[in-house]
Amino acid sequence: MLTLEKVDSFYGRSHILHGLDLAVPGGEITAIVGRNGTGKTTLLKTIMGLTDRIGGRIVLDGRELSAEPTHKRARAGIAYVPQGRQIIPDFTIRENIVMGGFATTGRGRPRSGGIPPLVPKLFPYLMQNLDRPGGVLSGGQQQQLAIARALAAEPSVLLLDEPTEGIQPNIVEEIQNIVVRLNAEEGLTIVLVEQNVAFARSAGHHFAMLEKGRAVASGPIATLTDELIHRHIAV
Amino acid sequence: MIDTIFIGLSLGSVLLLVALGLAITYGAMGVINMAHGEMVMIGAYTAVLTSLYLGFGLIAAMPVAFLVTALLGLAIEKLVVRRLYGRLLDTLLATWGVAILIQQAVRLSFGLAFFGITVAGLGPGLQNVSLPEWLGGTFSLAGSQISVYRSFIILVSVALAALTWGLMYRTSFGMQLRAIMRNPQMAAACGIDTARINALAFAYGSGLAGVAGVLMAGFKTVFPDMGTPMVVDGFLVVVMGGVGSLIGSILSSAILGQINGLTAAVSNDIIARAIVFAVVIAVIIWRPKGLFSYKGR
Amino acid sequence: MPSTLIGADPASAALTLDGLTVDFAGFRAVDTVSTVIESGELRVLLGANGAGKTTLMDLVSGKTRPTTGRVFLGDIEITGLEEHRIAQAGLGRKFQIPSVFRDLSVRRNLEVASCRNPGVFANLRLGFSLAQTRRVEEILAVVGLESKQEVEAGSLSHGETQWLELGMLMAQDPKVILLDEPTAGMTEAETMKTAAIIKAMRGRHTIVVVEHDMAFVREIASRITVMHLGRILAEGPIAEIETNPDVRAAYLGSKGIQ
Amino acid sequence: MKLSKRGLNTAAYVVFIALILAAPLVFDVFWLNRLSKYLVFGMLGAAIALSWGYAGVLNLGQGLFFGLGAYAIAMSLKLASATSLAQGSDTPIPDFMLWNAEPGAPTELCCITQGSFLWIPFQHTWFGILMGIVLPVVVALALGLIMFRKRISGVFISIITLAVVLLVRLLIVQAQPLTNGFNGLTDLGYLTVLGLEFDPYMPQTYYLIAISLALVLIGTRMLVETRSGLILQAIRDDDRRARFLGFDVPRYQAFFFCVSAAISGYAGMLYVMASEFASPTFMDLSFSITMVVWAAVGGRNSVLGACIGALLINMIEATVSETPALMEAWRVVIGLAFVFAVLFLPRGLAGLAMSLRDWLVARSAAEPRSLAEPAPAEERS
Amino acid sequence: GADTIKVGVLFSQTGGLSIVERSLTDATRMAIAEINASGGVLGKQVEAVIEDGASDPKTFNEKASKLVIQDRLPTVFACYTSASRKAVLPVFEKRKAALFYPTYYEGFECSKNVVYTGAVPNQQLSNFIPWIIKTLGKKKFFIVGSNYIYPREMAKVSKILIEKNGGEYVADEYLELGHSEWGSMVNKIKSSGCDVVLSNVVGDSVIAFYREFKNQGLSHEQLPICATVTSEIEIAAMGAEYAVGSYTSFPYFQAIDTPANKSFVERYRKFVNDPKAVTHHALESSYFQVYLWKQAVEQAKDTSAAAVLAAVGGQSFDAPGGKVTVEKENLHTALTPRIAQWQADGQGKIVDAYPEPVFPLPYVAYGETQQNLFCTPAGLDSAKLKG
Ligand SMILES: Nc1ncnc2c1ncn2[C@@H]1O[C@H](COP(=O)(O)OP(=O)(O)OP(=O)(O)O)[C@@H](O)[C@H]1O
Ligand SMILES: Nc1ncnc2c1ncn2[C@@H]1O[C@H](COP(=O)(O)OP(=O)(O)OP(=O)(O)O)[C@@H](O)[C@H]1O
Ligand SMILES: [Mg+2]
Ligand SMILES: [Mg+2]
Repeated sequence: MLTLEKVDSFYGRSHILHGLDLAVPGGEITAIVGRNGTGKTTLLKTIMGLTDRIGGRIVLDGRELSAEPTHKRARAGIAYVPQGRQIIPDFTIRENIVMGGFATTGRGRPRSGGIPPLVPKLFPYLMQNLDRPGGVLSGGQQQQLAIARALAAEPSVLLLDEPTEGIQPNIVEEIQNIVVRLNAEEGLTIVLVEQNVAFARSAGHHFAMLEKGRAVASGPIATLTDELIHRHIAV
Repeated sequence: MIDTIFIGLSLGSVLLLVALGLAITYGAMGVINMAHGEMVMIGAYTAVLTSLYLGFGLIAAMPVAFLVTALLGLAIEKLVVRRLYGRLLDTLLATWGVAILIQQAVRLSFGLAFFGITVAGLGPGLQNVSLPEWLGGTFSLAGSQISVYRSFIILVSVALAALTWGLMYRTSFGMQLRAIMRNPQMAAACGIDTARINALAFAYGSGLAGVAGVLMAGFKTVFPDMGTPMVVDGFLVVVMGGVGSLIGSILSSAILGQINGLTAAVSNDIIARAIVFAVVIAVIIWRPKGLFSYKGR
Repeated sequence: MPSTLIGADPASAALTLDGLTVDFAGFRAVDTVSTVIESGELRVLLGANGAGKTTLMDLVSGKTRPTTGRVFLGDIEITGLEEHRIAQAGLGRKFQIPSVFRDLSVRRNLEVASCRNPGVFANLRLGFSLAQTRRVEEILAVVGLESKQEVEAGSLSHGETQWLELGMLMAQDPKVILLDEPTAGMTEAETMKTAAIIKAMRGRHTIVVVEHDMAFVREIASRITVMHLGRILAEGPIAEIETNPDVRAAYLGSKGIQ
Repeated sequence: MKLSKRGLNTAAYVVFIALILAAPLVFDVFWLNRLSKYLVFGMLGAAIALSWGYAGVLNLGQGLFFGLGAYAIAMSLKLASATSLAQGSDTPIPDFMLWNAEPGAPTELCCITQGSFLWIPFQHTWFGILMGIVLPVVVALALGLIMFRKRISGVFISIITLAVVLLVRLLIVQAQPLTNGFNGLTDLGYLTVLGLEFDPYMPQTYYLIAISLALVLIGTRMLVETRSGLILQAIRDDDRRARFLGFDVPRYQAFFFCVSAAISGYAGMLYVMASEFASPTFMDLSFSITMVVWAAVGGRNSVLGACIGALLINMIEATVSETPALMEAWRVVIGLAFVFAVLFLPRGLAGLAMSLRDWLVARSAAEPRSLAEPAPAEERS
Repeated sequence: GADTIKVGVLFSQTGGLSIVERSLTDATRMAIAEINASGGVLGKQVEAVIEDGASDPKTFNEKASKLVIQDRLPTVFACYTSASRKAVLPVFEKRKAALFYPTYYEGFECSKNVVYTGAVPNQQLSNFIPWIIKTLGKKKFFIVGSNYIYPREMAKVSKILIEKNGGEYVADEYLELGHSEWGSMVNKIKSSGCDVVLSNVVGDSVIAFYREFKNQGLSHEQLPICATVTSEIEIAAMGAEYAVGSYTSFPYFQAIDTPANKSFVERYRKFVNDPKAVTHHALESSYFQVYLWKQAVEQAKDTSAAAVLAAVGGQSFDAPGGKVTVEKENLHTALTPRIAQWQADGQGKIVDAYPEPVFPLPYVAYGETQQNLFCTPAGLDSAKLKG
């Protein structure tokens, strides 16, 4: 269970999130929707501690994280797949994945060096090309790599920021399947930022809708009505 | 001929000594540390002081100098550099201020002179360290007299370069550092303690400068301003080699060393230095990212 | 004119690609691509990730030099010219990652783009003409950034940045415009707004759009070119492409163009 | 009263220019001379703001242009000095050339030392003045076109310019028969224009420098307000975008690089007039970095700010270094000041001033409007 | 106040040259303190206004104008390097103030506003070169120096003297000022076939030079370095073992074995509160030139620059190193050339000394002789330069 209470977030002097409340139930998928620039990415970054300054409380399973630096949050079990993937182009695929494993440091698990068991299962292509540099992969493959890297952290919560942005349609399907499987089969808690409302509806259990840095609606996914979408997402 | 090549090699190794630390702090961390030369100077003074007060020789002074400068580097990182990551040119200016401070601190014997207390070995004067017997003199190789000390420096710099390479590419520390250098935010999100790794890397780079300082003390004068010209040469080497490329730094210091040595032999040192500058300028213009560089899209 | 493309009407061709090819250290990212885009046409370029769409735009706009092949803008050959010369010849481009002048205000961005004269000395004067100012205002209205005109472009959201960049292209007013994923990361509604903007530009400009968003494609497209592994896989009207089995296998997946 | 940003900016310029023009009413000869040197440094600050703040080009070799300007005019003034006339030859010969001459060389500028013929045109003072601007501009143009065409940017420009200035310095010191090497050009005559003699301690020299600075400030400011200036800033933000809009980016960058060089060269000339010598130390790395620090402290994005930064730092430096208690420690003070300025004033003093300005503007705008319109109608969908 | 006489003191307190220049300030201050202790000048106490030249000619120029114009001081004791002297010269000449300059320098200057109390080339070389050739029996010179006027002029004068005495020079090489990488140069010396090195290297470069020299296996026994600039300061800094057996020519050495000098060294060490402090030529000049000024003021009964400059010519003083006299004709100082061989304790053993002070000839390179002076009270006679 991840909760945000009255969270404010800033880049420099720009105030992006305003008193945001959010509850992310464990083991389920919570979809974050909202139009461009309302602060969805900022919300995930705030959870990771990557914005310049925040106010309010962020609590993961009873542990207060709002004052912790980013790496401690990662080590507490939150993994992040950023918008635009941000894999490291001159690291090999293996190194990119192993890099995610540093989050397991200090959790009493083996100081990782290997590849998490889920990766061969979900991403056979990556396994066959472990020593190629990440930079040569196509967008879809990079997205898979970013997810694999996040899995290497053995997280309990996975933050996914528009995992299908800029991906060709047939790969989009593949990635959507993976997201659903991760939740269904591995029981991962997922926070999914998604522009594609259809996918948000089909995959999510809950939703939260942002507008101008505030949560304007939230609840079970069934309550994400067309009317709501029309009101807040239409231009 | 052998001795000319040897001199070139030796000049290159001296360049490399300074450039190695910079290759870490600048190449890997994106900090233009103008105080790097002052770290060399502190290392040299450590050699002076340890021999004066503890009777240490040059070899024993090396680990001490490494520690001292690494700690100083740590302090600088925590107080100044930490606030400037990502502001490359600002790091240049701020560390230049730090360099002035350190120089003046040594000149004023850490400010004690202000209160009339002097520390022998510090202060504005010139200092020196004597070489142990076995490092002085020469041996002959293919008919040429080769300086033992210069050979020693070549060995040490090669060893340090190998050590640094191993650290960067064969340890988890190195991997974390390289991850930070490519994408600090993502590195943090992957659980890497960026603040700690950065501080350690900065300390390590500074520590290398300290060791370089001890070696310099063996054949140069030790005084508060000694570091300033070195840092410039160091930057030229690192930039010419390609930012972030250890191999590049090694290669470019070797090239510049040989160019310097050969030109000095056929004409003179001043022309040699001019040509070194010209070569660096030409290389950067020809390959703006340096000899070796990671090619992004 | 390119000999291989007999049949194309030189008067109406706005952009002609003739056997464009580029190798990156042995890797052929774009492989003998030839096509003619008619003046005033809106052409959609589809293709899997890594198919070479962005690279093709790089070749046309001068960012990358082709290994072989030629590019004509109208009837002027622009192959291998420097970027700014190509731009002066009448080609505008939007990048996959939106790029605007982040420290300048929105309005300033548009003003810069509307400086028709490329020379330093010709631009050594203060202020802008009335016509320019009016045009800038018009564009601000079209892209819906009037209320943000004094805001620094760097603090716009992703979508707004995309719109600003479109606005800059309008201000630049080139004959041919290349748009690389103009709706990436937009909501449906925003995407539709973008589609409206692009439709408004149609006719005045010849436009080539790369997109993955099929709803958007359906909204705007008439003629589609599909690339695969650097080559043109298919080209034709939307209905034809949709049913092309090769395209479905290589790119579209089960849903087709929704 | 309703304030506008533009109005306040203009006011700042007016006040500053009025102050420097009024300075002779308050200061004595010595302080005027000292101030005139600092005004020259202020000019350098403005030149750096132009290239660094507006063009995004951090030149660590600005001293090169300053030095070239200084040497050009110093050559003319050297030939105009009494000693040069008294070297036992009909035409003036710099005294140092005599002792650098090969035995038996004729005492003529044409051939007394290797390359001494280069001095011949400098017998005309106007030529020296002209070269003081032309030389820096030509060097900047060549260097700029090469660098910018190769799309070199950021720290690589800094390193190249740094290497160039060190290279030129080395050559100037090496070419001792031509330049008097390390000692520089000293023992100069006064510049005389239309019968007006510019003794560094006379008010006319101060006015020449102060007015020059005022013109440079106004000129630079106007320049960055032009379309070209705007395009330059656009290039700084995103040169690729600018290129695809059709602008010939290297030309723009080179043009402003040259303007910055011209200002620095001019400053170099004025400095020679105020201090009566030219020295290769003008091309020391530390001097070039110091200039950049002035601009950083003053505000790299503001022409006036950078200028004031230079003035202020030099004033402080003079005062602190002349305080007996701080005689030895003054560098510590300066070093600390730099560090703090970079850490805590990233936009420099000008940044502070601008925040103040914006606050004033906002306040003066808020008052009347809040009565007229109940809510700011900025909501939009 | 009015009951003190103020004089300016301008050396570098900070920056690279402060290493040497601070000792010059100290010597100046010590002389002033001694004068004050024994009653001052014209019954008034002398007060030093000290400024910092910061090792930068620009700063020297600015501070000189402060001292001369702002503080209206008629006399300033100032400058170590020629570059800084050149930078302050216009201030003194155009404002008619007096500059006392304590350093050995290259000559070629004949200012009416400067009293030169250091050696000029003829006072360092005219006995040195013949002595090297005749007494040491070395004939093939490798001349090496820092790249600026002083070493180049020393080289020029040396070459004349070498030829005259039947030696030859095999090379004439320069290095940047402050250069500390001697690998190539020493290698060159090794393979040049010379049998003596004449060093005009200055500053901290000297130390690196001597060290490299020994590290590359050269010894002063076979191939001595004979230097014109290496003083006690540099010897102490490099570690005496690197210099043992090499030679330097200077008018003053700390080792001069006279009671006057012993007491001087003693007093200096006490004054700076450093029992190991060394004294050297420029330091001694900095010290005695204050006395020369005092005598001039007392003779003229006037502290103005004009009076001092008029009266200082002809003044003699028993300096720690022996008698010195300011020559009326050119305001340079007659000094006694000495040659010392460096010993393991860091001190020079005086191996040769001129029987009497030698007349200073700033234009000796042009054939200036005591009978045919170029620099006269009327100014430089440039017609002679040409011939
Ligand atoms: N580094 C930054 N500095 C200042 N403002 C920023 C920064 N990054 C984002 N913003 C602003 O914060 C707001 C929210 O941005 P954010 O990226 O969180 O939006 P988003 O909902 O993820 O949009 P999108 O769907 O386009 O990804 C936007 O107005 C944006 O301009
Ligand atoms: N400079 C380069 N060096 C090497 N390979 C390159 C370079 N530029 C592009 N490529 C390769 O060319 C191929 C085509 O890339 P391109 O960016 O054009 O694809 P795209 O069709 O735009 O894909 P996307 O839809 O993901 O944007 C890719 O495999 C890419 O890795
Ligand atoms: Mg987002
Ligand atoms: Mg693309």
